[in-house]
Formats: sequence, structure tokens, C-alpha cells
Amino acid sequence: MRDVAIVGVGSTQFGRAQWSLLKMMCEASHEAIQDASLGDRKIDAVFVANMGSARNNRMAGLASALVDRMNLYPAAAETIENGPASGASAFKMGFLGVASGFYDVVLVCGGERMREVNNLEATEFVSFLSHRYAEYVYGVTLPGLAALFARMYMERYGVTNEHLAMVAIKNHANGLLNRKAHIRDSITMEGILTGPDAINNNPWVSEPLRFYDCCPVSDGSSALILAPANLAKELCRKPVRVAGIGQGTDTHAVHERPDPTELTAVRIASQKAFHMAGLTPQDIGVAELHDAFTILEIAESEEAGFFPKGEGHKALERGETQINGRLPINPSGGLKARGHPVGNTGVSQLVELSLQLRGDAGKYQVPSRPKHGFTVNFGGFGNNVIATVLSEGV
Amino acid sequence: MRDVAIVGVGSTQFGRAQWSLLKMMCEASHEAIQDASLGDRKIDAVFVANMGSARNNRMAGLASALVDRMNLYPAAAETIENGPASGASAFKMGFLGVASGFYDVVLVCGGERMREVNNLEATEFVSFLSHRYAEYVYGVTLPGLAALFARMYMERYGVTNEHLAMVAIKNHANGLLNRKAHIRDSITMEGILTGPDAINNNPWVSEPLRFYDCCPVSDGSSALILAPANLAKELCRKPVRVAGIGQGTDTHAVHERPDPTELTAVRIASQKAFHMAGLTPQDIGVAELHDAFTILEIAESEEAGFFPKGEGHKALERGETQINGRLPINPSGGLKARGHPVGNTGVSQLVELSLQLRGDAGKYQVPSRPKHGFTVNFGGFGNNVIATVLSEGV
Amino acid sequence: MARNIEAAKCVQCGKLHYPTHFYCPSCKGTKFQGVAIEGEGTLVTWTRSHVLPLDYSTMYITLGIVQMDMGVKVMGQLDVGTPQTGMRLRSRIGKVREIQGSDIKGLVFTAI
Amino acid sequence: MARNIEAAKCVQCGKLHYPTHFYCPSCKGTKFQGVAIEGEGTLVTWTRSHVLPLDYSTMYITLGIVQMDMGVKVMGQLDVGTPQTGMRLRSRIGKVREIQGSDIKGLVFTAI
Ligand SMILES: [Zn+2]
Ligand SMILES: [Zn+2]
Repeated sequence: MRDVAIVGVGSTQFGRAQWSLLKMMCEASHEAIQDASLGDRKIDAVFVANMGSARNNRMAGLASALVDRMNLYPAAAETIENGPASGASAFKMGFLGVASGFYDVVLVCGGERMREVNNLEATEFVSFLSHRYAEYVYGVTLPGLAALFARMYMERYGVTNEHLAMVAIKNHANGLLNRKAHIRDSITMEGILTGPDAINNNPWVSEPLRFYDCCPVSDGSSALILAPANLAKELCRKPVRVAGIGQGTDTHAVHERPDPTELTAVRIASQKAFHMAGLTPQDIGVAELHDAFTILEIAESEEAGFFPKGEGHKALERGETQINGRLPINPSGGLKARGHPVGNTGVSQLVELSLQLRGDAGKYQVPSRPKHGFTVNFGGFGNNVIATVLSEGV
Repeated sequence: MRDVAIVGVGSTQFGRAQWSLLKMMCEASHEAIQDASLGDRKIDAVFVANMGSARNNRMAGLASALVDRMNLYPAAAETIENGPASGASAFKMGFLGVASGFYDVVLVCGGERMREVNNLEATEFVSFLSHRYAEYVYGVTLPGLAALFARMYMERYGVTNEHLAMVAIKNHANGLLNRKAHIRDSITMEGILTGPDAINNNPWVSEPLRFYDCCPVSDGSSALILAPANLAKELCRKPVRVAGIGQGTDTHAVHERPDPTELTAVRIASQKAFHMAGLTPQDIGVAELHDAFTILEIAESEEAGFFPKGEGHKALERGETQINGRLPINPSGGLKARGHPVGNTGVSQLVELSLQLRGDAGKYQVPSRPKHGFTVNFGGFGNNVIATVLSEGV
Repeated sequence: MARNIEAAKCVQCGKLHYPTHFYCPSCKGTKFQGVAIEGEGTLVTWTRSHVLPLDYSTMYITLGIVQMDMGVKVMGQLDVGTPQTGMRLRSRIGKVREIQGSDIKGLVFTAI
Repeated sequence: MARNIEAAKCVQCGKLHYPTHFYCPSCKGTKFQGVAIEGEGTLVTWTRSHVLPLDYSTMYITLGIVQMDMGVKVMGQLDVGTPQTGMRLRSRIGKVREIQGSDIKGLVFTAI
């Protein structure tokens, strides 16, 4: 396999889209193409990550449509769906295309425009990820599955609603520094949990999870350009190497897992990614984890190997995951504040990590300028997870 | 890149599904796994081709669901959508996974259950493939685009409704020999075109195309197992080598093509596939082409390089594309008679071709026992096309 | 009388599992016997969901994961005022959802 | 007065194209001027479609591809009794579809 590098990144504003899904994707792709200074070099293939275009935007064959809109013919075009992990899946496909030698320059673009439908329809659509007859028919949503998980986790490990709120407060504070973030609100423990108006500011979604424990429904697009390492040096001043990719799957129905508080697929994906990279969790200086729900940031930080099982919330308490801590988690604001355009999120995590490793993250740059970064992109409710390790330079 | 081979194939009955989408996919996958005699060897990754599960079957993350249903954890799982070419796209992804060395044993499974919704909804859904505001809003369907294409083609090259009917009659005759085919009806020129009841038997769908010029709406699943060539010899008595894969894209709106009778993406995809295989159209002894509409079989047979442009219908007249002709096209019955479970079709074409190259096609075995076979899987209305060359042995 | 919700028992090795798999999780067998999911169990975790899919007109639903005494864990709706992890429950079959005008039956639990 | 349907004219090289692209097909420019698609043209191909998407209540619709004199090819609906390839047509803006209760306007052609 050839070494593969990220040679350009781009992203739209997250939030409510001002444009069509395709136009958003063009904007992000254009930014990535400009960033890579491709010049006249052709893009060989386009890998698009999206979850809901057929249902929410009346479009199929989205990658072909993007190739058309950007006049990239005859580039190959593929659309990949892996629920909330579609982004990392499309990235993996692009990686395989370049690593195999089949393609040289690849565009990976994630895009989602959920807000073309109303919130109820968006929630219903995302619940299609649950097990058709053992979960979905009971009316469970993704927040519902997260809530069932959270209660078990909290009761077993002593995680409290204060800990969950600390994740939200940290990530919202980071999001305030990211001008492309969806939510740019400062929140406080008093405002969302301990004060007299907390229950109005922060109502129940699915007990024990409240509004601020859940990410928003966002529109947005992110894109990146992949090239083989030898070409990367030509195209880019600051290439970022794809050091490791790991993936794991788990039972579809959450209740079928022997211990439903274990995120086995996160553990397997992380181990594989570290193994491929020849690195350990101790080498990582920044992580973008999949905090669709606050509890997930804590649980993933443990399953990935950064903290012992059941102790992630203690590291959080100690401030270790703050932007100037030992292991900054979600300096971009994470899904919580940057936003969660479902199928796009994995691409956006890798764009953020690239910026950190290049030292280009601006106001939310991790001060230690880490050499290695890590992402978890969490599909379904943890039944298909991809972890990635990126390293500075090629 | 490593050489890659198909070491096992499987398929359900096509037509109206008796089971859920997932159960169909399990049946096809199980047959492929049995055919490959994998024994205790693990499947590393599953690539699923599907177009409509989110809209028609209330399911997302279909590949993850298949891994769960078949207890294949922690195998990687990806779902790929490229409209009617989803099957070949998933196959290409599986190929890249093995060719790169990232995976050893890969399951590629296509599945579509269109008939969970009614015919009008299915037609509407497939029309999401057309250009959102330059085509879709005018009420054009895929048969409508095919009809616009057909009229131009017929007027320019002297192709008649008789020629179109000859494609249908040939493919239905082939389908009669394939016990898994959706439609097993013998049809005659008199019955569908020249006789007194023809207009009742064969009404207009979109002029100049009639009912028998269009493939049926089918449910069905097909699957195949990929492995590196060196392992293939261990796993399989009759491995089939993936000799070439080519892909091309074209403008989304059909009217924007400089000459809308040219299927540029078919030509590019075919040329690339032949180039990679180191073969020419003259080396091919059997082809499965994408006859979603009768006119397409004729046009693709020319763009692929088997016949000069505008002369495919003459080869058809001469019987060259019959099962015992010089270049048998669609001995399985094609999309016309075998059926067209949209996202699955590309996988099913490759399964059929493998059977032909192995000499395992039974009653519809091409008598010459060809060494090389060819497929075209046609996405959108020709805006994203994949061609594949398979060769006997490794 | 509502149709049962069934777990699958492997004909070859006896392993019980739910929901259905094509291959037995223990022995890769492909033949199974249906075993009704019924009787009593223990609540493993629960939630009260206030944001619901389109088909519901209630303010919230209560959902739980229950370890059944007969051997499998299941998701079900709770018809329980104040759920508590570890409490004992009894299952019945009841309406759990309406999809496109059809009633869907599933597991509903009440306190013992 | 209905909104125009517009082609895009590249500010950099003058190339006209339809439908919209992000990059100019000739020079990769990204700035465009809208140019109304209007006037006369020649019918390139046509079909009468009898199997229609959900939103239509007519028995059929007639569709064509038209080469406009102003420089682009377009798809449109034909308000023509007996279409013939090569015939001359004039465009207007009219209702071409209803999607979720909203009228969609587009190009409709009549014979000259
Ligand atoms: Zn067993
Ligand atoms: Zn220009």
C-alpha cells in the first residue's frame, strides 16, 4: 500500500444552510481544491458521504451530481452511507483508492441538509438506524438509545448529570472560538443544570439526557483532498499523513450486547487504527470524538484507550480534555457545538484534525501543536465505528 | 496492486420478494459463502449495494444491519449508492479493499426491495436520479429520458421499433432458461408489435418506448466473495479474475450533452476497463449489458466497442448477440427478463458473468465457454457508468 | 390474541438469541425454533423519551431494556409509573406503535 | 409575471451553459451572469410519457429537448398536439409540476 496524505481541506459554515445541498458541497470542495493548489491536475475520483438525500432532498446519485455541478467528468463518483459515520467511511474508501494505486488525486466530500425537513421528520429519519423490529417499532430514537446507555453508564461508574454538563460547557466554549460552528453560545452550569431556570433552558429530551446533552440538527459540508505521499509534497506545504484507519462493528440491537455499557466497536476500531499507525494512545495530542451525546465523549475517550474504563469523567473533571489540557478533546466544538450534519460529520472531524496538525486552527488551535491526532466517527448507535490516526508531515 | 478474484457467487430468486430486504441479502450472501467454501476463514469487510432502503424500507446503515444479521462482527461494513450502478460501485470498492492489501476476504452484496412501495412511488423514487431543477421538475422519469434518447437514436441510425422488440424477444427467450429470472414469458413479434392485440399486450410507457421495452420493477439480491489471487486458488476450484474495471461520468442533464445520442461515460468506462485488462472487445465471448430499456442494449454494445456506432441493431438482426451467436449479450435474460432490483443489478451481472466463465450457467450456458466476459452497469441516465472485464482462472 | 414475539433457539446447539440472526452466534447453525418471549424479567435500564417519532400523539413514552428470566434481553415499552433499575417486570403483548395506519404489536411491561 | 429560467454566462470567457455549474465548463471561472432562457428554438427529440410521477393527475405529459436559438439546449414540456423533430417552438414560463402543494414553474413550448 502507498502512503496517503491529506493535501487540502475545506468546510462551509454549519447551521441552517443558505443554499442547496449540492451548492454547499461545491463550496466546501472548492475551498479544499484551492487549499491543495492542485493547479491543472485532474481529480480522479470523488467520494461523497451523505445519509439522507434520497429521503430529505429528493436526490439520488449525489456524487454523480457533484461531479456534474463541478465539471469534474470523467472522474469516478461514489456515494457512501454509514449513518453518522458516513464521513469516515467515504474517507476510508478514498484512502483505499489512493493506497491501492488505482487513483492519484481524490476528493472526499461530506454533505447533509437535514433542515430541508422538519425536526420531527429528521428525528424519525435518523431512527431508521435502529434495529427494524427489535428497536424501531418501539418508538426509540437515537437520543433514546443514548439515554438507555447513559443511565446504565452513570449508575455503574458514578457519572452524574454534572459531568455530562461539563462536556457540553467545554465544547460550547470551544465552539465560541470556531467561526464556522453551528452553535456559538456560552453556557454555564447554573444556566443549564443547577440554577432556577435550568429546566426551562435545558428540558428533558430522553431522561437522563437533556437538551444540552444532545447535538443540534445541522446542515453543512466539509471536503478534503487525498494524494499519495510522494505527490503530496508537491501539492501542499503542510501535508498530513493518514497514519491509521480502523473499523469495528457490533450487534445492531443495543440490548443484545453482553454488556451494553461497552462500546466494543469503538475499542476494536481504535486498536486497529493505533496498530496500523504504530502508535499508542499516549502519542496522541488532540482528538475529535463523536459527541452526538455528551455521554459518548466520555465513553469513547475510555474505549479508545486514553483513560481507564469508568474514569473518563474524572479526567474531564481535572480539565485534561480542555483545549489547553493534556489531551484536548473536540477543540473545534465537536458535534455538540460545531454541529452534526449527519453524513458529513466524519469528514468534518478529519478536516478539523488536519487544521490542528498543520497549526492552522486559529483561535481554537491546541497550543502544544500536536504531531498526532485521533478521531472516532460513530455509526448507528455504535454498531459501525471508524477510528483514524493522522500525523503531521509525510 | 494485488490481483483479485471472485471465489464464490450467490443469488436469490428475482421478482416479488417473499422476505424482508435483509433476509433476501442473507440468502444470497449465504449461497456465495457456501460456494466459496470459506470454512473458518473470516470475512474482513462487507460492501453493500442498495439504492432505496431509506426511502422504501425505512432502513439506514444497511451494511451494518447485514453484518449483524449474519454475525460477521467485527467485519467492516459499507453501503454504496450509485443509482442503478450501485452494484458495480460496491464491487469496485470491494476490489480496491482487496487489491490494496487492506482486506483479504470481502463480501459484496447487492439488495433491493422496491416492491415494498407501489409502482408509482418506485417510479418517482428512481426519477430522483434526474437533474433536480433542469429535468426532475418537468415530470421526467427514467423511461422518459430513455424515450427522448431512443427517438433521437432511431431517427439518426434507422433503428426501428422492430429492432427494440428483437432485444426484448431475445432476452425473454434467454430468461426462460434462467430459473431465477423475474419474468419467464415467451413473447413474439406478433404478440408485442405487429399483431392485432399488440397495443393491449404492449402499451406505450413513454413514446416511442412500450411496456416490453422497459425492464420490470424487481426485488432481489446477489452476492459474491472476493479474495486475493493467491488465496483464491485455495478457496475455490474455479476462481474468476477481476481483469479490468473502468468508470466514467458525464453531464447530469441529458440535454446538456453536446450530442445526446452519445453515451460518453459508457465509452470511457469500457476503454478504461479494456486498458486495465490488456484486452480488446474482440477478446470478449459473453457480455451482460444494462438493458433497463431495449435501446440501451443496442447503444451500449456500440459504445463498448463491439460494433461500430449505429450498427448494433444490424448485429442484432444477424443474430450475433443470441446465446449461440458470435457475442452473446445477456444470456441470463438481462435486466429485461432476469429483472432489475435497482441497486443490486451490477452485482447480479457479475454473478452471471462468473457463472458463464466457470461453465456453471446451466441451461443458459454460452456454448463456446468464453474465457473473457464484460459488463456495463449504467448509473443515472448514463452519467455514471462502470464497465468490468472478468477472465476465467487466476 | 396477539402473535408472540419470539426469540430463536438453535436446533443444533440450543443457544437462544434475540433478535434473529441468520447464523447461530454460537455454532453458525442455520436452523432455529421459535421460543415465545414471555414471563418475568429484571429492568436493566430505562428512559422516558419526550421527543418522539412522527407516529405518536402522547407526550412521552417510557422504554426499557429488560433481562428476561427465559434468557434473552429485550427492548420494550414500560407501563410503569416510576421505573427503577433492577425492578421486576412482567411482559405482555400490546400495541407499541402505529405505522402508516397499522397497529404494531410488541412487548409491554408492567410492574409485578 | 413568473420568474425567468436562467442560463449562466461566464463573466470571464463568455461561455453560456445550462444547467448551472460551479466552475465554467470552458475556463473554470466561478463568476456568472444570469441570462434568461427565452425566445425560439428547434425540437431535438420528444416523448409522450404515460407513466407519470405521483404529483400528476393528467393521462400523459409531453416532454422535449429543445435547442434554443439563444444558445443552450433545455428540457421543457410541450404544449403541442403533434410534435415533430425539427419543428420550431416558442418558450414561455408555465406551471410544470406540483410538489407538496407548491406550483413549480418551468419552460413550456408551443408551436410557432
Ligand atoms: Zn447453535
Ligand atoms: Zn468561462
